[in-house]
Amino acid sequence: MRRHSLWATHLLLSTTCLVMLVPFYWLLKTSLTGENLFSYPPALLPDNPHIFYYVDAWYSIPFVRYLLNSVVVSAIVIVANIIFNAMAGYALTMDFKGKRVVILLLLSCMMVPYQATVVPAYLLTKELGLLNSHLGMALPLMSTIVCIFMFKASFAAVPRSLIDSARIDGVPEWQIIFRIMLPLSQSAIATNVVLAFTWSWNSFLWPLIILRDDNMQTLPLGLANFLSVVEDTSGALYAFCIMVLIPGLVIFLLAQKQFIQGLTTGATKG
Amino acid sequence: MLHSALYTLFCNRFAITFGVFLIITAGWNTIVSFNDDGIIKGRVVAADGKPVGGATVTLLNKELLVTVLGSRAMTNEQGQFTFTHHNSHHIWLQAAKDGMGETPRVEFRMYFKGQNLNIETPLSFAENDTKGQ
Amino acid sequence: MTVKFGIGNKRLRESTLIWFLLFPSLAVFLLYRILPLAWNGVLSLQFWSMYKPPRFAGLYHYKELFLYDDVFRQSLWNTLLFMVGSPIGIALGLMIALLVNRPIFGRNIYRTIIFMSFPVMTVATGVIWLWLFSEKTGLINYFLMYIGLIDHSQPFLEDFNLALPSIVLVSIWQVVGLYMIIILTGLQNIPPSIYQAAKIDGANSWQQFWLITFPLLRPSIFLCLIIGIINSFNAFDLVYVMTGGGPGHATELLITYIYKTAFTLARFDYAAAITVINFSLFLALTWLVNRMSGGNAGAVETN
Amino acid sequence: MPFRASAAFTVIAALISTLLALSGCSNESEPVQNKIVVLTFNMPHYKDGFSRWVAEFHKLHPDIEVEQIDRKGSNWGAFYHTQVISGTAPDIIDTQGGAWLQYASQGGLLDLTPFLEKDAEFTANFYPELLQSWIYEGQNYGIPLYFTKTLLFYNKLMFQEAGITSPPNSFDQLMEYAYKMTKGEKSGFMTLNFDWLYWSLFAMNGIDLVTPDLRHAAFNTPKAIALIERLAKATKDGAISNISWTGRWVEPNSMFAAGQIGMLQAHSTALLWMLSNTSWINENTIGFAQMPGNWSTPNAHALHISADSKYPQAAWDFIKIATSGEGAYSLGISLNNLTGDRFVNEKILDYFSQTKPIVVPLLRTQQEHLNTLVGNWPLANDAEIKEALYPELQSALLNHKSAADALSRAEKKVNHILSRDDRTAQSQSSVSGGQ
Repeated sequence: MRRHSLWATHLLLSTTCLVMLVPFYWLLKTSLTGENLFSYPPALLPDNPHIFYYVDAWYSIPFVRYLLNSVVVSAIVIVANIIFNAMAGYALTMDFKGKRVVILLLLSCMMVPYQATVVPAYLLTKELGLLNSHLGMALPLMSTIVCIFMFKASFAAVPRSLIDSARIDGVPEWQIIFRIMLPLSQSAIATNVVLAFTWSWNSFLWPLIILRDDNMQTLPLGLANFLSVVEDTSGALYAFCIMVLIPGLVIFLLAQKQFIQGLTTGATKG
Repeated sequence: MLHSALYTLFCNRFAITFGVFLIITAGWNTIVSFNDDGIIKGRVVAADGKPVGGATVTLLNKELLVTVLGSRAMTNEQGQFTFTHHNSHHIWLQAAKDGMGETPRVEFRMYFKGQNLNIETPLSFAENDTKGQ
Repeated sequence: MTVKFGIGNKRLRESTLIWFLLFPSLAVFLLYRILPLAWNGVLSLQFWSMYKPPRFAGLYHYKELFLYDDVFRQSLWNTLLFMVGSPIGIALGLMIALLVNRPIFGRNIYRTIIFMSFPVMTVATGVIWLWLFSEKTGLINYFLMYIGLIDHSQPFLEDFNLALPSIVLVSIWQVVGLYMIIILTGLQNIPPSIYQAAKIDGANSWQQFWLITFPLLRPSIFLCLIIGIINSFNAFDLVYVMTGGGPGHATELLITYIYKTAFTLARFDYAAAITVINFSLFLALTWLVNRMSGGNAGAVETN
Repeated sequence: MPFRASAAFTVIAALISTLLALSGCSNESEPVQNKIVVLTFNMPHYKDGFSRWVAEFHKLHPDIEVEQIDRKGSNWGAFYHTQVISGTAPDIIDTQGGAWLQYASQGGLLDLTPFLEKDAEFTANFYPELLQSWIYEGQNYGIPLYFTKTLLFYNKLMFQEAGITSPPNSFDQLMEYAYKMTKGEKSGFMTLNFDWLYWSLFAMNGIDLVTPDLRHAAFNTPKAIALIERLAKATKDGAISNISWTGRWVEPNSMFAAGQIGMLQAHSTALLWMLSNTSWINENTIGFAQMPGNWSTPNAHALHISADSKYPQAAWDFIKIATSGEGAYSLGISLNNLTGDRFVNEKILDYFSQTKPIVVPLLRTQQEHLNTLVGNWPLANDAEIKEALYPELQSALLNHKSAADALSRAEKKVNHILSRDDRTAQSQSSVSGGQ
């Protein structure tokens, strides 16, 4: 590594990190000082920070209840995603009559904007009787097409000899999937968990439509209600933003070793 | 064998963060339960520092959007007043006495609802009595 | 790689297994993608009211869309411009991935910080960037004036030409971490032996990139493009919180226009027509991208 | 290799059942007991007041339950439309501005005129001109819950600085004062722009939106072009802040609250927001006045009953509780707004004269000049016309387009919308006969 290129790399990377971190810092600073954001020039360092805005936010929105709902929905979505996508991915590695049609169908399904599907989806969920429930909220996100293709690729990359020897030993089909293939495709699982968690944790329009009573609401709805009720830029709004971000970040920072390491081991090294 | 299983179960980073979080919340709740009887004590003095008896002190609860009238208390001869069982975390206090006008509104913010509060700086009827808000 | 099975009931049993494995995912997509699409298709051919029985309208809505509705044309143009944002994001992700891939001190920390912006809630991101862009006290204006790039503060989200680029910038800020990770996966799948061989033949780092790294990264880049398209649907929250369609219709995307027509104006038949056109546009786009990248949808090939 | 399908199936079934158990299947199927559903608009902080309404309601109808659902302004439509389409329309809905028009014109709302005639003394409580705002084709569909209308807030300190003694009483004076107070960061005038709140600027210059027969656009006149050019020039010079045309609620109020705007046209709730954000606002620093010519746009909320409600009489009794007497009084206090009921408003003004004196002169302006209300035309698709007209105005006012070009394009679009309704209305009524 030549000397100057090392410095160049560090410089470039630290400016990128700065650009990524400035919005978080700005959010934290405003949640502590909460000054009217129309005072110019914007103060870079927080002056007399206090945490009373967090107290305001805590007492105005039932934070723990919303957090619990969000966690339950995300858990259902992640578990269902891994099972369904792995099953579909494995099926697509095999050859069968309607394979081309299924792949075309999956590709086209990716392109349907979910905003437009909300009303018919509500009617269908009403028939299933899942309105106003965690399962109802999780159902549309239970399978992700991108992840099916990822599982397909990583299953296809598993050496044939492993599967044939397992079959010879009389291992049943589903054990092949969950006991042999899955542990070898860590990267697909890790990406699937990240995507499923993010899209279920952030889903806003679907819970808004199917939920009726308040103690079923999730965090994005809590934040949107807060925005509508307070509609102002006092510290309480930013404090609530921080309280909404912290669970996601804590889970991510704790599990990021598995995520990133899982992602970058790649399919072949299994 | 059991020892190592327990070790992995309790010493991975998830358990540690969650455990620390539980300890902090438990500690915080005990502190809160000890002093959330909702008692506020304070004094009202005139401009020259002498206590003012018989002044009515209004407590306004500041909810997120609106300020709601809380309760009222009278000061004794030493100008002291006490509120009991207040249940808010953000209040304004204002003392008034006919003939002396009103003190400016003073804002108090607390860490949890009903926190006990001993106010050191007394509410004073300043000379230039700015009316209103 | 195909697995050929035997004859007779083994073939039957094998196909039941395959359809059984596909059943859960296909059920979810049938219920929440295909049936709603059909519902929208039927609806776009009717005069449909929430309270009255629908009447057949033929291609009335499509005629009105293409002849009268200039907002539709502008939102179509804005959506295509927004799609240009994802290649820029991928290029950025590629550069950062190349930098982070080098064996330097603290690369894990860099990697985590850059990726941290992806799991953040879009509504919260919208609120943060809404105030960073604000004309009077936004940090961006303050910083640009501080380094003298501009002399007076720019109304980013209120300006007809700057509003859409600002939203594209925020959406790139949000997703560049994920692009970096996916491309990093592709990079680490390239066995180092190929690089040694190229070095022996005297290829400089630039040729190494063009002749080895970039071609082998094609599947990862294709995967980023697909996620970019899906992410443009998530941009709905960004536009909704930051500009609500922007000055005039400068940041109106097809998705926000569908939401506005359906839910604010209660014209579900007209919104259904826009959905059908939006769907066919994106389908053609995916088919094109799929064709361009060697026809294997999203596969992270390694052999 | 025997394929033990049953083993695989049991594993999958076990997983699905755990998912169901995890979700606690808390969706207790809707018990078929009689219940009315009330969909309120952005009032999540009125919980205990609402439960007092329900207690009052149970005195009349002990067997009917009341379920409240509250949604934020822009999400309100998403929720309501989905409920209507799936056949479970809420019995009572709370709408803002002209949103009710599209539901009433398609037969979604119950005609309340017979109820009003039956309860004459209840109807007498309301301001007659205000009740007009919810009449569509001769039938009354809404009862005012709380109402505000636009007025002119002015910064007394900036007035003194510029040597201005009294609020403007003509459009020219308004512009003159605006220019006088503009320097550096400060602008002279600003207005809110959602739901026709800016329309008094047009009304005071003799420009109307549609022809009296509500069939054709009437705003593309030389006077209108001159007005927009004048406003656009003032925006470019900084006399009118450009946030007037782009901001929605937080930005304009924050700028006035930061003391950077001389005059702000907004409705009375803006003061509530400012009071909760700054401390410098009191009688000496802020004044309230009518806009020149006393023109104003109402921003009112009303309660309606949906056409296929199973308990219209019970819903009507609930509305009576909420919009008059003790129920209306508690709402007015908690939202700092006047209600539709004249007598309740007097009690509200007494309450505020003790606790928050500054609000009294403000609420007084809300009761006057109800005969010069604008911006409440009974147009079937008021929302669509707003969506067609305002973006064009905005681009002209921000000097992105010429006033003449913007107005002619807007006129074409509005006429297209108005004419389309004739075609679908006629063909719809001829086909489906009496609906």
